[in-house]
Amino acid sequence: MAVMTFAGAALKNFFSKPVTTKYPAEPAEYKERTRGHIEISIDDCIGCGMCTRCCPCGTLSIDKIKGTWTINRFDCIACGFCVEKCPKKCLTMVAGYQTPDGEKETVTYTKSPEVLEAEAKQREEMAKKAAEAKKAAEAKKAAEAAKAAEEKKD
Amino acid sequence: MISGKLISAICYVLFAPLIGGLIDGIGRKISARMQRRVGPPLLQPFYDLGKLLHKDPIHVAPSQNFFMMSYLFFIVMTGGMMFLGMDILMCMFVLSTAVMFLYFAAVVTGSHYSSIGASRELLQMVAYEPCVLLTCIAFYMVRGSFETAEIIKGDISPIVYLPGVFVAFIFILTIKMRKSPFDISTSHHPNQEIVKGITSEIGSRNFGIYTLAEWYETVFLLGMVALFIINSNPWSILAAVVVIALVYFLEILIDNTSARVKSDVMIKVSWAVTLVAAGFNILVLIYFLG
Amino acid sequence: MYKITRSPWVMHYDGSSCNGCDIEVLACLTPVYDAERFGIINTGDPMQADILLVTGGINTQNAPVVKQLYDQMADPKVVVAVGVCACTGGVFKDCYNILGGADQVIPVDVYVPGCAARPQAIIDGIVKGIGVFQERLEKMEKGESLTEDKEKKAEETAESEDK
Amino acid sequence: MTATEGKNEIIAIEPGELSVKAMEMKSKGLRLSQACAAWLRKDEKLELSYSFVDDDNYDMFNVRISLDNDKRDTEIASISDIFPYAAFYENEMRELFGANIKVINLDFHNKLYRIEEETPFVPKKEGQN
Amino acid sequence: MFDLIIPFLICFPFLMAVILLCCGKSKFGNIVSYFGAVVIMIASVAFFVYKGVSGGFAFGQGMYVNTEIADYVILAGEILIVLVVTFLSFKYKRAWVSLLSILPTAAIIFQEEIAAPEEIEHIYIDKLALLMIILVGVVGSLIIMYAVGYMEGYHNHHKEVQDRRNYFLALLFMFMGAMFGFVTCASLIWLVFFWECTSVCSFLLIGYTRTEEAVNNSFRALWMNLLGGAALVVGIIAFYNYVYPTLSFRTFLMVIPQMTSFLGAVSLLPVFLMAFAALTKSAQLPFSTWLLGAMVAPTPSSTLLHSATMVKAGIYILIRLAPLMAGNVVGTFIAFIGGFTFIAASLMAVSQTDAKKILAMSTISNLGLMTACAGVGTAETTWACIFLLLFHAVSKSLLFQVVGATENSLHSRDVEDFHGLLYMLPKHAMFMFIGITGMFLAPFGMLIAKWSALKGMVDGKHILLILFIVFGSAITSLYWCKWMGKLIAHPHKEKKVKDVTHAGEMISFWVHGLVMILLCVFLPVVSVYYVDSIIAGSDMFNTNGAAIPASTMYILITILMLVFIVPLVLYASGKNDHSTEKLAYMGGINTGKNNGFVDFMGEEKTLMMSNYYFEKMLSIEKLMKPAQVVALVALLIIFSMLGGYSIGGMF
Amino acid sequence: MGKRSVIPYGPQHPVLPEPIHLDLVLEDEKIVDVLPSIGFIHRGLEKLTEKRDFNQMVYVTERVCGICSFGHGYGYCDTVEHIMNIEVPDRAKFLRTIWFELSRLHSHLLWAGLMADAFGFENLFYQCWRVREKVLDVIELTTGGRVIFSVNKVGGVLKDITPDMQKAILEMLDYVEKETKVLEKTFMNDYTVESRMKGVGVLTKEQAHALGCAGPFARASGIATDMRMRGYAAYGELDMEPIISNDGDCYGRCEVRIGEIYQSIDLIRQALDKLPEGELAAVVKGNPDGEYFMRIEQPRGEADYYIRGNGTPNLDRMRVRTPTFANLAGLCAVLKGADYADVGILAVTIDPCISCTER
Ligand code: NFV
Ligand code: SF4
Ligand code: SF4
Ligand code: SF4
Repeated sequence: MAVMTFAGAALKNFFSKPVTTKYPAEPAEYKERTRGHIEISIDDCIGCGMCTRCCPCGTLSIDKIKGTWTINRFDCIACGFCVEKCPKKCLTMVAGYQTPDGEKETVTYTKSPEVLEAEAKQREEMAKKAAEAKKAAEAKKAAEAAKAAEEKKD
Repeated sequence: MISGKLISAICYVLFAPLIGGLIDGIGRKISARMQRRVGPPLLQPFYDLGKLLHKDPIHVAPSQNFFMMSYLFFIVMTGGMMFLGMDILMCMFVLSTAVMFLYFAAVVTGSHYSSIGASRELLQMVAYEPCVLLTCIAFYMVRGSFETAEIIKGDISPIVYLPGVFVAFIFILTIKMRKSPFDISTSHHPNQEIVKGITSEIGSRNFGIYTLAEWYETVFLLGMVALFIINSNPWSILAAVVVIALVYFLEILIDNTSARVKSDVMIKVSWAVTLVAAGFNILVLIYFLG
Repeated sequence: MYKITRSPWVMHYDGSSCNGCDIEVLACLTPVYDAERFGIINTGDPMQADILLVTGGINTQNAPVVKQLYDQMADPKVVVAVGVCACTGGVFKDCYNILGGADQVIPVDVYVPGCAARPQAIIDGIVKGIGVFQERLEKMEKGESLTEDKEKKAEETAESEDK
Repeated sequence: MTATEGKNEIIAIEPGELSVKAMEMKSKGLRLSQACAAWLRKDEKLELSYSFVDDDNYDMFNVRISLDNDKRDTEIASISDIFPYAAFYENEMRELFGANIKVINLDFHNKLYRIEEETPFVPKKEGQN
Repeated sequence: MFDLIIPFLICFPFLMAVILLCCGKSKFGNIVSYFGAVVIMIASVAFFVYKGVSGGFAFGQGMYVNTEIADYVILAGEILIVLVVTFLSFKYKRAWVSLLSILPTAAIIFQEEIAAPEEIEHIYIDKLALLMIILVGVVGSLIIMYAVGYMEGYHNHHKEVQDRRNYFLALLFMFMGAMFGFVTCASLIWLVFFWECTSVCSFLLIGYTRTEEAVNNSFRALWMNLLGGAALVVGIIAFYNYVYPTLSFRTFLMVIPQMTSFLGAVSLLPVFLMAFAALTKSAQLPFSTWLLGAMVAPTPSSTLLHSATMVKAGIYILIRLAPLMAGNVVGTFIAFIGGFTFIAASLMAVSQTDAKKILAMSTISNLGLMTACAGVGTAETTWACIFLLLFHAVSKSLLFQVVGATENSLHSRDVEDFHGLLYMLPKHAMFMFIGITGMFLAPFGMLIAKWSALKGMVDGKHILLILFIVFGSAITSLYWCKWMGKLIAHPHKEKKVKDVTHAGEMISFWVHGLVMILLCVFLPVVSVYYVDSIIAGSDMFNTNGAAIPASTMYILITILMLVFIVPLVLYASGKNDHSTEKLAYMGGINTGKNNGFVDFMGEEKTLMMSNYYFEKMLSIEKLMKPAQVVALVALLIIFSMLGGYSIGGMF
Repeated sequence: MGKRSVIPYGPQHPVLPEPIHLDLVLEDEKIVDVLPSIGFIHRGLEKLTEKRDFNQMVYVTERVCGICSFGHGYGYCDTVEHIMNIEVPDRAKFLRTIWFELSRLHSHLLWAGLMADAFGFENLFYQCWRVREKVLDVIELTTGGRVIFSVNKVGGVLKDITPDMQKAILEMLDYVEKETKVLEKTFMNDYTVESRMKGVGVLTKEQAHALGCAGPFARASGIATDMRMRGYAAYGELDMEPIISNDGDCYGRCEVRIGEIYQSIDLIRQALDKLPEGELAAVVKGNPDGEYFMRIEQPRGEADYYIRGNGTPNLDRMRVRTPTFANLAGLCAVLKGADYADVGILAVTIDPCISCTER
């Protein structure tokens, strides 16, 4: 029957330095891999929507036209799946957590105007091309239909 | 003489909370360091008390407020009587009356954690009461009086005659100060199987009152420890302070190195210690010192 | 005016959290983070608590529990939602038994994001909560009612939920 | 000690055979490691699986009852009298999948989880709302 | 004229009893009883006051030296008792019990006949007797008043019991008569008669319901008490034949200390036998079981047995004997048995839920304390003993009555059912509260008396007794506290209870409560002016008794009064204090009130809180036997010691 | 009958931070009847398979529980891998094993702390958690998360353990081993601790079998079952024996868990020793179609996974049977006849994880 078996350890603790961190007097230290929050280099984003689709929480939303990428940081579980999936690797997981707040606000990143412009231009072109392609396809279809009709007649 | 007593009693009423709070703060700091952490600031107990008294007062049953006030009053009275140099056995009886009020404040709510805590408080009382009474009796045997004013007047410190009783009293002190391993009716640490036990339903202002009462009680109990040391030599007061400091440190060490035992073990062990240490001491006193 | 910033006693309730945030709340109290430095005590008892830490989302069964614990706390009181589950329901918000974050049943004052919320974040959250607490106290001492304030907040959150 | 993967078999049975099978497993000294239901969305089938395991060689036998959609509330006798702790699994299956398990020794009456939705895992039958 | 009050006090109750017996079943009995009770009360108070005024309580007074007619009446009474006992014991097939009555009676009659004629006083009034008179007179008549109302309720809800309430009341009166006789008589012969009288009365009272249990228990009470009576008789005969040929009680008390020096242990034998008799009457271990069994009777009888009469008769004798026991082997053993009973009975009380059983165990344990005090036999402890007796009588009587009344309204006397009594029967709860505080809390006299006892024992260096007391009183507080807690707890269910308490009962409560408080306020006065001089009486210690100087006592009482006043003041001042009401904490699942929670199925369940009883460890069944064995062994040891000495001394 | 108390325990209760509710019937402080109630934490995440594809589900399963998070992620992935017949690279297997054991290490230290807390030994609780922080540091270093690792994916692992990290792990192991020795002394020898654990909540081997208990709870009653012996992940290549105790009481359970702390330390060392080079993950093509029952050893015991794929990304059924669920019956059994003061201890002694149980 031993009593106070912990006395040695307790006394040793008493005379040694506490292990307590200095936070918040000193900033927190993070490990390199720490999954803190998601950063985006928005201009690289191609708005493919891969991240929004793969996010298990549905935290992300994008607006391709406006060139925005929106995240609700109070909803992100920092799983890093979006980072893994992003084809352009424009998402990164960085250390440091989102500070607590009284409101759950979403953050929206908007592409810089130049990029937006370029994109809009590109889109226009694309649209044009698409329209052309569509026209062509339609014409083709119509032709085919006509052909078919003809064949039927036969 | 009377006025001296009066002054000490008034000092007790006025300063015991300060000393008690400070002691509490020191205790928490020491505890923290034993746990290898920084711990709260020294004045934390006062911050806590201030906050408690500033919150919106709450109760579960209206009579709680009055029971808690009575509890505080009788605790203060206990110490006051002791510092007035009055009968120490009576002090103890008043102390039990005070505990009774705390008990009532807990059971009046009918809620389970506080009721269980209250029942356990009674068991604690069963555990420590014999030793407390024996301590008083031992003082009486040594000094021929129950009055604290007389007890402090001898030439030799009572502890010389009463080492066994002293040990038993220190043991019992663990129960009274609600330290592990005997913090079974309520505990300073939050994680009790009965939550906050007897104080479960006591919040905001009432809890402030409770805290205050505890400080008074601490000072009173440490005063009891001092009684073992103090004799007619003024230097003995210094010795008493040192002993109190040691005892308090020991209590904290015990608190930090033991698990909370169950009530049956508590009663068994404390009665055994009472019987063996205090009982034997008194026996020796009776039959060998006449 | 009394400065209360030094003695926030917290009570932790585990809504339907995955334990991740719970153990981080507990970790705050342990030697490495030692929340007691700021006077933070973890009490299990709503009667004595100033700050309610809710982890995890709200489901049908625990909604009344959270509400009741909140009601049992003495004014002024503050609610801190810890972890994205408690903020929005997090990864579980599409589950059939999750109603959403803690703000579904009680007004939340501070949201601490993270999955799991880091101890530092939790400490920050509590410290932020203390600020709210102080405001409320001052209000209370002036005799203004706190309930309005809370109701407004609850409405607001409800609205934002609707959106 | 070398690692043994253990057998992992699925044994299909009729609903009525369950108790007999459970008795057999029990007499072999196996324990029930789990019981669960599954709703196959494509085939519209409710499957109940009771897994019995052997603690010595890590064998696992999964006893399977398949119920077509129209038969999904076939009465199934509880095995909680054979394996008392099966009660929890059976309550769960009943509450979440609507499996019609009868005479469970510790019956929670569909209140194990106390959820609002009835049998969330299976689509509502026609005629129900 | 006032001297006639003594025979009046003795005879009048018997007269009332006869009248009541004649009343049959008529309601007339109620009026008779009220009348009788009031008369007795007035008479005893008047006598007390008169004695106080006329003599300043200063003297003892012997009376009735020549009592030939009375002697014949007594003789007839003795024979009547034997006949009753014999008849009943044959009827209930316990013939052997009759022997315990026949033999001693025969012996004492024989002794009386062969005794040399001597001039002795038959009645002697001193302060102790006076105290007992007023106690019996006031408490006893209050009990009768209470009984009238109580029996009404009792028979309304115990239809199975034959309604013989006038017979019951008659017995109560008889009992009082016997008690008056017992405390005032100074002749050992008379003493035996009144002794047997109380034994038989209690026997009849216990058997009132005539159920099998009642019969069994009544016979247990009977044989134990008769055994005590037998010991008394043997003691008297031994005293007369071997120590000093007199039948005067007073001489007995005075002569023994002187004889001890040259007769040795022989002279202690009668003392021991008398004390032994007192042990049986005071239900000390190993004879405690009869008092427990007495519970089967309607409450007023228990009240009477427990508070002012019967068991106190034993204590009364012990107080008388106290100076003879100081410091000798008899005293030591009696004190041991008392102390042991104190702690053992308190332990057993912890395990009880039945309120009356708790009261019974606490009676036994308190009697143990008194026995111990008397056994130690110093002035201080005797002082304590008298105070204990006084306070115990009043608070116990109150408690028993309240419990009985509560039972009539609540149909249960289980302490667990008293949960939240304050909300159901507030008055009852309040009186129970007063009664219980009286039993153990400051500032009431019990506590101060206990303190004084402790001090006396420390001075006497009775380490074992000290241990008994310090441990015992811790346990005592346990069972009282948990009872008090029950009363004020938040009720389990909102339950409406119809209060069927009679006005008579209520009056009795009020008077008791008042008396208690007055006694406690005027404790120093009572001590200084009254009890001290009992102790200082010529046949007692000739010293001042109080262990505490009166001045200290005044301070104490003043301070302790705060225990009363402060809560009241706080209560009043806290009334309109602002404070918000919250639900009790139940892990967050109360159902909107403080006594219901959501159970595992989501439905409401009532929260039940019960006290701790440690049934497995501390039940009466478990502890009684071993405790009895210990006490019995102690008795056997002392008996063989004294017997050995005496026999040795004789040759 | 008047002497019984009927009281609730939980759901909010500081000893066990998780919400479990018990209806208790007490006599004095002895428990004569107990009825468990769960559901305060039920989320219904198994049904998320209908809304999330099988890759996203990894992250959901990881959040079944924040303590045994890694195991859930692993169990899920392994089961899916079985269904899809994916051969996981050896290095991934070893890495998974290391992380698994790290998670066991932190879980057991956490348990030890909670246990100390439950019997009111504050300091011991703090020290256990202080040691545990070191483990968490390493976990954060290697995975980036303190409690949720998020390193599993179907087909393998996402992150590697670099040589630097390996060194950090080894250092940490030495430290933990040293500190655990100190803690062990108190857990196993201290009088007050023993008085709370010895003979409390005894479950015999027969009872444990009959109640279907799992994990350390069962092993403490002498049932030598440990799913790691099945040799999944890299366990087949490591040396180990199940740790058992025959006491069947809280003390025995404590003994087993402390033994497992050392065992985990040993296993991590072995695994680091044998760590092969190679790929981190295999390529995953297609969707799972089929079913599989998987059994792994979580810190709290055997966890069963059952997955049913139907050829679409959304699984038909994902089912986790957690050890605590299996131990509930055992918990009720040990509670009956125990003291109220032991409720916390007994609740903690099975190392309950309610969020696992209710999912
Ligand atoms: N699977 C799983 Fe568990 C459980 N129960 C495991 O160790 O903790 Ni949250
Ligand atoms: S980290 Fe995870 S939760 Fe956060 S945005 Fe990316 S995928 Fe969504
Ligand atoms: S996946 Fe990457 S590129 Fe695609 S929308 Fe998201 S951030 Fe932009
Ligand atoms: S936020 Fe994440 S870690 Fe916290 S409870 Fe929710 S899922 Fe668990």
